[in-house]
Amino acid sequence: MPDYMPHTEAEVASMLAFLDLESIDQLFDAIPKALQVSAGLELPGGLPEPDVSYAMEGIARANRGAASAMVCFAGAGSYDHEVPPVVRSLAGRGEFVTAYTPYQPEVAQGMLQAIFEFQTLVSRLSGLPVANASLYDGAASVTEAINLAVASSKSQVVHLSTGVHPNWRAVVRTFARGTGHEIVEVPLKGGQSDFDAVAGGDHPGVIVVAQTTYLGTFDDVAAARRRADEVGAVLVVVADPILASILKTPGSLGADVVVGEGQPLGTALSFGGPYLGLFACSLHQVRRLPGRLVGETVDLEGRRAYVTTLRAREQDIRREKATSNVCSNQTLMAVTAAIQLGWLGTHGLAEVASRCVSSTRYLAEQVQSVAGVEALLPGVSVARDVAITTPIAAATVLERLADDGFLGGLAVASLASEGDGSIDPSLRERTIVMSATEKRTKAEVDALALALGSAIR
Amino acid sequence: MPDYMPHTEAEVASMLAFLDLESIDQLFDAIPKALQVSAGLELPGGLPEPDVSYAMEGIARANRGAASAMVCFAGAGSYDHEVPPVVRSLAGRGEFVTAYTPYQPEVAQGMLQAIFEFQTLVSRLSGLPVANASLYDGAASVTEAINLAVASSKSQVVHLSTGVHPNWRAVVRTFARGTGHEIVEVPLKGGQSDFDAVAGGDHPGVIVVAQTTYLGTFDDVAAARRRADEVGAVLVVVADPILASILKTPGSLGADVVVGEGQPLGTALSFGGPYLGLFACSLHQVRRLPGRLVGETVDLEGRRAYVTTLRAREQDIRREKATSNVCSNQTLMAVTAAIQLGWLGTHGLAEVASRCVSSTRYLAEQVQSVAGVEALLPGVSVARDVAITTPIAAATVLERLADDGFLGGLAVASLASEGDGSIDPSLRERTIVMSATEKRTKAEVDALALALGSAIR
Amino acid sequence: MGETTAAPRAMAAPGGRAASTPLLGNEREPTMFEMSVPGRTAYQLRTTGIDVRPLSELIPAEFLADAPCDIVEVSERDLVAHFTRLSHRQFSVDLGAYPLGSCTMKYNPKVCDTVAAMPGLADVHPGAPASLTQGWLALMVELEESLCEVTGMAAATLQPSAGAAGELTGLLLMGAYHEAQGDRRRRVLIPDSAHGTNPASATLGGYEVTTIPTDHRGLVDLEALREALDTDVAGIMLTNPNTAGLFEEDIAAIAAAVHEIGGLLYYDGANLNAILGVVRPGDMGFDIIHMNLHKTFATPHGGGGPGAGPVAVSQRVKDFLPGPKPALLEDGTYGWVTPPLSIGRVHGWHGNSLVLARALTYLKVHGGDGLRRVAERAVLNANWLRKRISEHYPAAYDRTCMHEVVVTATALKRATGIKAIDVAKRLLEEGFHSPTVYFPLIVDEALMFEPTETESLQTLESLAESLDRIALEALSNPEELQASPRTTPVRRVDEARAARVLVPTEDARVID
Amino acid sequence: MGETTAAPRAMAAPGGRAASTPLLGNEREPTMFEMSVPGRTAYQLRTTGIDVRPLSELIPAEFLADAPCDIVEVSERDLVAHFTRLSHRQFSVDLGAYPLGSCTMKYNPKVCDTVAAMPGLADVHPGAPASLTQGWLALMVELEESLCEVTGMAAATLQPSAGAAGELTGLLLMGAYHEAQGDRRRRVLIPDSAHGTNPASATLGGYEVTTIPTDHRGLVDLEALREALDTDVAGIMLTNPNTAGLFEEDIAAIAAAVHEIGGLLYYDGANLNAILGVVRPGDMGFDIIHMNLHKTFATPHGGGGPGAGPVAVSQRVKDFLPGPKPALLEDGTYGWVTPPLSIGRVHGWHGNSLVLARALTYLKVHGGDGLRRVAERAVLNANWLRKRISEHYPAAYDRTCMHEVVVTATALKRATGIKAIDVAKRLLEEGFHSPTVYFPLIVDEALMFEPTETESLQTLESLAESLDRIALEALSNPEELQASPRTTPVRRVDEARAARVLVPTEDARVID
Ligand SMILES: Cc1ncc(COP(=O)(O)O)c(C=O)c1O
Ligand SMILES: Cc1ncc(COP(=O)(O)O)c(C=O)c1O
Repeated sequence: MPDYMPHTEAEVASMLAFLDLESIDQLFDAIPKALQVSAGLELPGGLPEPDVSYAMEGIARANRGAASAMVCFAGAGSYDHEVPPVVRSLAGRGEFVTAYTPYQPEVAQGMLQAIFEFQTLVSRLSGLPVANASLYDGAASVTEAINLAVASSKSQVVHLSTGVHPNWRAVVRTFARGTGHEIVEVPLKGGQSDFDAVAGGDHPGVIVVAQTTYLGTFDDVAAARRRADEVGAVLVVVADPILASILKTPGSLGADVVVGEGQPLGTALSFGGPYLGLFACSLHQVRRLPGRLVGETVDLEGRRAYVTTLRAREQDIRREKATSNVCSNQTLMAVTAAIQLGWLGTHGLAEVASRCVSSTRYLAEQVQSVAGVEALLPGVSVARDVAITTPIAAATVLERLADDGFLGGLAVASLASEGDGSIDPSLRERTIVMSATEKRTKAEVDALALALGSAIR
Repeated sequence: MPDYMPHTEAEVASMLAFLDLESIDQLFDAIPKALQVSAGLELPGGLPEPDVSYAMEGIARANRGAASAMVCFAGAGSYDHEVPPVVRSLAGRGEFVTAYTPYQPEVAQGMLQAIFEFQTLVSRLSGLPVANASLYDGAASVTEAINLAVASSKSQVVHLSTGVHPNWRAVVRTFARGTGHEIVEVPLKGGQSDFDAVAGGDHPGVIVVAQTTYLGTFDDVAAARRRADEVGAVLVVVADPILASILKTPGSLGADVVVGEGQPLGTALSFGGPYLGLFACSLHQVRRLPGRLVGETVDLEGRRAYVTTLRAREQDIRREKATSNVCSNQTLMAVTAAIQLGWLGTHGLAEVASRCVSSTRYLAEQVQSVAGVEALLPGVSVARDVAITTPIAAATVLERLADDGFLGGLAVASLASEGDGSIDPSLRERTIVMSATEKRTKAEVDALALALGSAIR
Repeated sequence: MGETTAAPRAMAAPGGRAASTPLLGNEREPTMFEMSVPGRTAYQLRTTGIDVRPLSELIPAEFLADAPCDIVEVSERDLVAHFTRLSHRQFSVDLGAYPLGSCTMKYNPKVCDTVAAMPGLADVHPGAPASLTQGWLALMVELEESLCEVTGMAAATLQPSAGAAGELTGLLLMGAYHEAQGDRRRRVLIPDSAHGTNPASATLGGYEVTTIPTDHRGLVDLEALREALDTDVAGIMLTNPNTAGLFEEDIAAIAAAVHEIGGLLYYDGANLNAILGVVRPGDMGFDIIHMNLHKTFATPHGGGGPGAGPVAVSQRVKDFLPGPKPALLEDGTYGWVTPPLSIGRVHGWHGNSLVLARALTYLKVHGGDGLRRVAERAVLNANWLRKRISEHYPAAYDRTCMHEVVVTATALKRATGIKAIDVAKRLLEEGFHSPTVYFPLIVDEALMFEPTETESLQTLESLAESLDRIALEALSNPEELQASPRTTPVRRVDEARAARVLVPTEDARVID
Repeated sequence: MGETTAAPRAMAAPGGRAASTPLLGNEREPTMFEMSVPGRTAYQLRTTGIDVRPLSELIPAEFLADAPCDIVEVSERDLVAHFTRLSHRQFSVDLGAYPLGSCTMKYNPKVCDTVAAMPGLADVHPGAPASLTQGWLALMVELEESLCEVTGMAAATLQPSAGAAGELTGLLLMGAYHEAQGDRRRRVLIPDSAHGTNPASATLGGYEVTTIPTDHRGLVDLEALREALDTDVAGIMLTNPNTAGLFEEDIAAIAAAVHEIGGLLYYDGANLNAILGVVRPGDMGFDIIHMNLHKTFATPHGGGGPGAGPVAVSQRVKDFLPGPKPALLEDGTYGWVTPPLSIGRVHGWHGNSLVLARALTYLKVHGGDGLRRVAERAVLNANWLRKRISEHYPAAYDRTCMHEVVVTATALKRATGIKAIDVAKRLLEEGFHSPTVYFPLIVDEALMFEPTETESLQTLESLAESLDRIALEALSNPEELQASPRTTPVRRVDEARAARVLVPTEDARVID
């Protein structure tokens, strides 16, 4: 079978001879025979590349719901944005794709500078002076932010707004099994965090809110800051990187740490990964920063150069005392984000953000004009998602919309489990969260509204 | 409207000021006002890239016959070969794609070396010591070969075998309007050039035969060489670059010039272009070689280097006395071919060639087992195409096969005009030439034969 | 005339100037921000027919910024030139050998790029109902099953994004397992040769770390291990072959000892490449394992990530796996199922899906036999290199190694003053990426070479010749050598300054 | 021990060694053939289920080779490394400004790559029946119509593969036109400033060339032209703006004069970029025109090609156009139609179709307005540069230029010995591709700059500063300057030797 190894049989023989070995199996003599695989792995035999390509195409075709095949109104953190050929082509260059972590800066200035530019962009969008080179995804970023904040505040009690995506909260809870943090979920009221509802317990060391919630409402970061000041907590804000263009920056509103999901910055929907964890913080937290950080310096001829810095925080140096265990991150997505933001620029990003809000408002109006469909939170402004209720189960509605060629949104019940503080339990099964990005046309929105009319019957 | 120009309005203004101009229109003052476009071009307004992408996708979808959508048995010079992602990815690198002709060798060693490698590969496959950097396509190569051969033999009479693709012969005839060459077409008999049929006229200065004809037969190059020797003609051989791997090289059989269509070497079917004209010749013809030639040399430090050479043949230096007018050629396809041949290697190319012959033989057997379908030339060996006759018009058969998802081949009547010497006039309308490349499976061939059974009814 | 009304002098950096591409020169590449010009744009968006309303009508005033956030303003042409030039300032597997130990920088097949770009895979929303994502679910189930067969485990999760995430997941699984036995154990044993992620993950998993020393063989010190074991030990984290590139021959004894006190064995799969199809962690007695698909399964590392760190477990740990998990349901369709005692989600969605698709492609091309060939050739290459360079660069442990070899430059340093880092830097000039240096920590002046199976004998020989040359140069001309690299876009960089005067963004710039 | 049984010494070149990428070094890159190892392979083919029979059963013995033709044997990994490294040794628009006069090296939008790769376009067999290729036919008809509107012509053919092919096609059309009038004319007039393809094409078209001199303005010498005109003149070939970058102001008079003797005007469209949407060749009186889509319409040049050279003609030449031509038929479908008096095919199929698809994409993005903006900014850039560099590099003709400017280094040469070629080579070190040198032939020490509209003011200023620096260096240190380029992978190459000792293939190698 063909594969990617260059060795001819003659070469294998000559190499074995050089090693004074008779057979290749002897290389594995240190491995107890009893443990060795005797009859070969029970896997199908290797297939030539073209056969595998056809097989993978078959798998891809079985995904009816691809946004390229359906009109996508699903959002809630993962969005169907324009990613132009120029961004895909640059981010796909082999030098970026097949490099390792920049351990030898002399031959890694390309990646290092690209990451430095990414850090700058994230810093500007978050309103905080330091951003790292990425973490796995939004969920990982909020988890790490909580760890940092706990380390800084010395209290393990975390007030976590349920405006944060339910999956991320689930991740936070999972990792709290190890750290022992006490995660208290803050319910929403009118689409904003209701801190009074959790006022009874221990004072939190950390407060986490989403600037715009997964249900599409604006939370009040300034109020969260006041709350944090009252109780002496560190404030972590989850922000959407697109809306960051037009909203007051979390940094300016007093966030200590800003995190977010960077997928909207040039990464495809990708069935959830690889995505891009954004992480920014203030200067005095920098020695607790999780993950890699690129800094500017000079080479021995005084030329500007970039290098990973403050490495003493990291696991390979600090080991069990490291601020985080992260090693591989999502650098390629970070570079993609830098390229995408370069392509969008100040004006393009603002235009995309404005369109998202404006088109989602139009979407909200159109679908709410369908008899039987209501806003989950009537009268509350929508950011880039809108939550609506339907007279029948949301899941059924979505299946019917799919038959008409629409990915109509996400059923909140598929995200938030029973009793989730973000939503009125009686409406959970009948709520859909939907979004219109800058790509959605009037014709598509209007057609969705029409289809929705039939789907809820 | 967005476009690719960087100028801000302020910059345009400052540049105009620097030029002491008030308006940009003044730049065009040398152009008589009466001639200038007054009301703008009558073209639609510019559209943003994504709109245009959607429009082009719509156009692409309207091509029902894409080989990715239909099973392709069409050949006759353009073939559906495997082009792996690795070849597409390397050949698509921006440095290759967006370079100009290598005028400054110091910064063009990449292209120059790739072309040198291409020339070496073509030379090896043709069995001749010199190959150029490409011409437009097979038709252009045979046209240029005739020009070279006429210049060398000093006789303008050209005996052109009708085994050569009819379109190429049409091109040769068109350009002979300018050069005044007398093109005499040599009919086929039993799939081979019948020189006796044209023996009456003037002795030719040039003989052109196809090693394998467009109808899929083997012509006899050695016989053509003997003929050429008898009359003192220069022998031009059209060769298939895939079969070149397993057939005696035209050079070893006595060809003076070898030309061919390089599309099978890594270029997609591409609706006919850009393709790749292959051109090789003997050393004593090199000063008549059309197109560019890369040669090896050294730089001033003695390092091996490549450069375009013998430029005095070329139009930019020799002007009206140049051997050819060609300037831009098909370099990117030549580089692609070098990469594709590198990927195939000696064994892969032989495997592809063997499969093409073997699978086309299987195809021939299967379709000829359908009652009513006959070989055009029973008992004659098939190379990589096979010509069959059907009881009803070939065009009708192909339309019906298309409805079943097959591009069943090409109707000879769509290529060869009435009275063409390559085919019995009574069979022309009922002949299909078809081919199975290394990609075609047994299941596909068997299904085609089945569909053919219904299609001819 | 040129100089009178001349051009605006205080200009942005010229995007069309290519002096930073090493093809033309080694000047510095300006940042995007330096190239930025107010009002310049590149973006083009679809025509939608939906009017954009004034933001003040849509967004409460207290949330709305006064003006769009200033990020950068460049043309598409300059964007392309900038990032193409940056790519020319970056080494990668696509350019040449990358024998970076512990990183398994093998050739990344281009076919996987094509697969990962298939719209039917790349354009799928992770929250779409299962009925619309049957392909993805099938892919994931097939990959889980294949990875279980390769590792000899019972079940797997694909959620962890990288090896470290896999480790932490594994440690939480360990905790959940013990808890389900009514047991709360506080310590995890980790060899001193382990990668830093292991102890870091253990801490995050809520454990104290006990370090186990390495013996003279380069293997776990069995006696020390036995001494450290008690019923407060939740388990041990091992990589096998270990980071010295040696197979832990006593693995059966280690497993027995750890299991005896009720502990679990965690397998750090970073070095799995060495043993594919030869021996399986499950058969060695491991209970939990992560794989680094970005090493063993050839998914490209992207300059730092993304990776994927699936975790596979033995029967007894299965029920604790993260969920929801993809599964073939009884009705013949695929769906999501959460294991009964699941620790919960460890990823915002389902894992680094497109990386998983690449890995499955690689797996299918190789099949069972091919994977074994991978291990054989990886180990053959490493041993050939080990012996070939042993004159100047003796292996830290002189025995058959697995897929990588750790050599030491102590003798060289003693004789010439040339350190491992100098060899590493000088090697760049020879056309090779440096090996991993100063890891594992237990070897002085360590140089860790992992040639990988996709490098040819000719490449290995050439690497060896370069290393020989460097050793001779160390004797003849150590100063020159210490000045290396001299042919790269920048020379050695001032790392201390980077940490002292922190410039993490353009806005913090103090230089030039 | 390493050296005793050591490796096979007479080895192929190491594919994994990257010393030729300018990132690491400037060693030479071995050829694929030098890396070749017997038995090594990369290819993988689809499983077909059809047995391959012995070739001797299929192919008559007299045609069959004894063994497969030896081409090359490398691994996929080495193939990738080799061509990636070669790409690093190649300048391109993607890297930086390429002000190569007459070549219109503008930015090539990446969206066009995506379009050209669409399976529905790229995977279509050119001989498929029209019913299966309606998209392609529609695309071609739309492109023909758009190009006619841009140029002011009545009809077009898309068949010619490049400018030169368009020229020859145009000349055959000219001949066919005259023949149809019962006229056989033998001469074609061509200015001395013309590109070499013009006279070469004229010869191949069966014509004798009469060269028309350029006057002091840099324009066609009207008097000389009038003198050359008689009824043996089939027509004139002009480019306007001409190769000196100047608009032929007398075009109306020229057209009248040529038409008066019954001749036709041929327009070499290489310089069309300057006048898009400003003035149309048809309105100037031209009868036949080719366009270089690989210049004006931004299709990438591919390191030498492919291009596309559509020819458009006025009403009276229409019927002679090559065929078959794409057309909208009466039944509302698209099909192929051959013009009544067609000269026949000039391409094996329908032209460089995928290049045409790129050009239509570019056209649609720009629209009519956008094309005019292209011309405006191209001309603005050229004039700005002309004035900005005029101190050291005066324009050959001191007036407003169009999209490019020809300057002369005669004064510089006189003062310093530095020639145009030295400036060109030295400019590479500054991070810019050289301008076209020694063309047009009528200007001594010509340097022809075509900055194109996608370069920014900042890039132009930086280019100008580099040129200033070079001029000063010419005075202060001419020897150093003549030694340039010094930072490139190779220095100046021995062109004479290349021609003297011809090594056109690996098999003819005499060096090293
Ligand atoms: C031995 C070992 N363990 C763990 C890791 C961490 O893996 P990741 O970078 O995927 O988080 C690495 C990575 O280099 C490693 O080499
Ligand atoms: C003025 C002029 N005419 C004709 C041509 C020939 O065009 P092509 O290279 O497309 O054959 C060129 C190409 O550089 C040119 O500059």
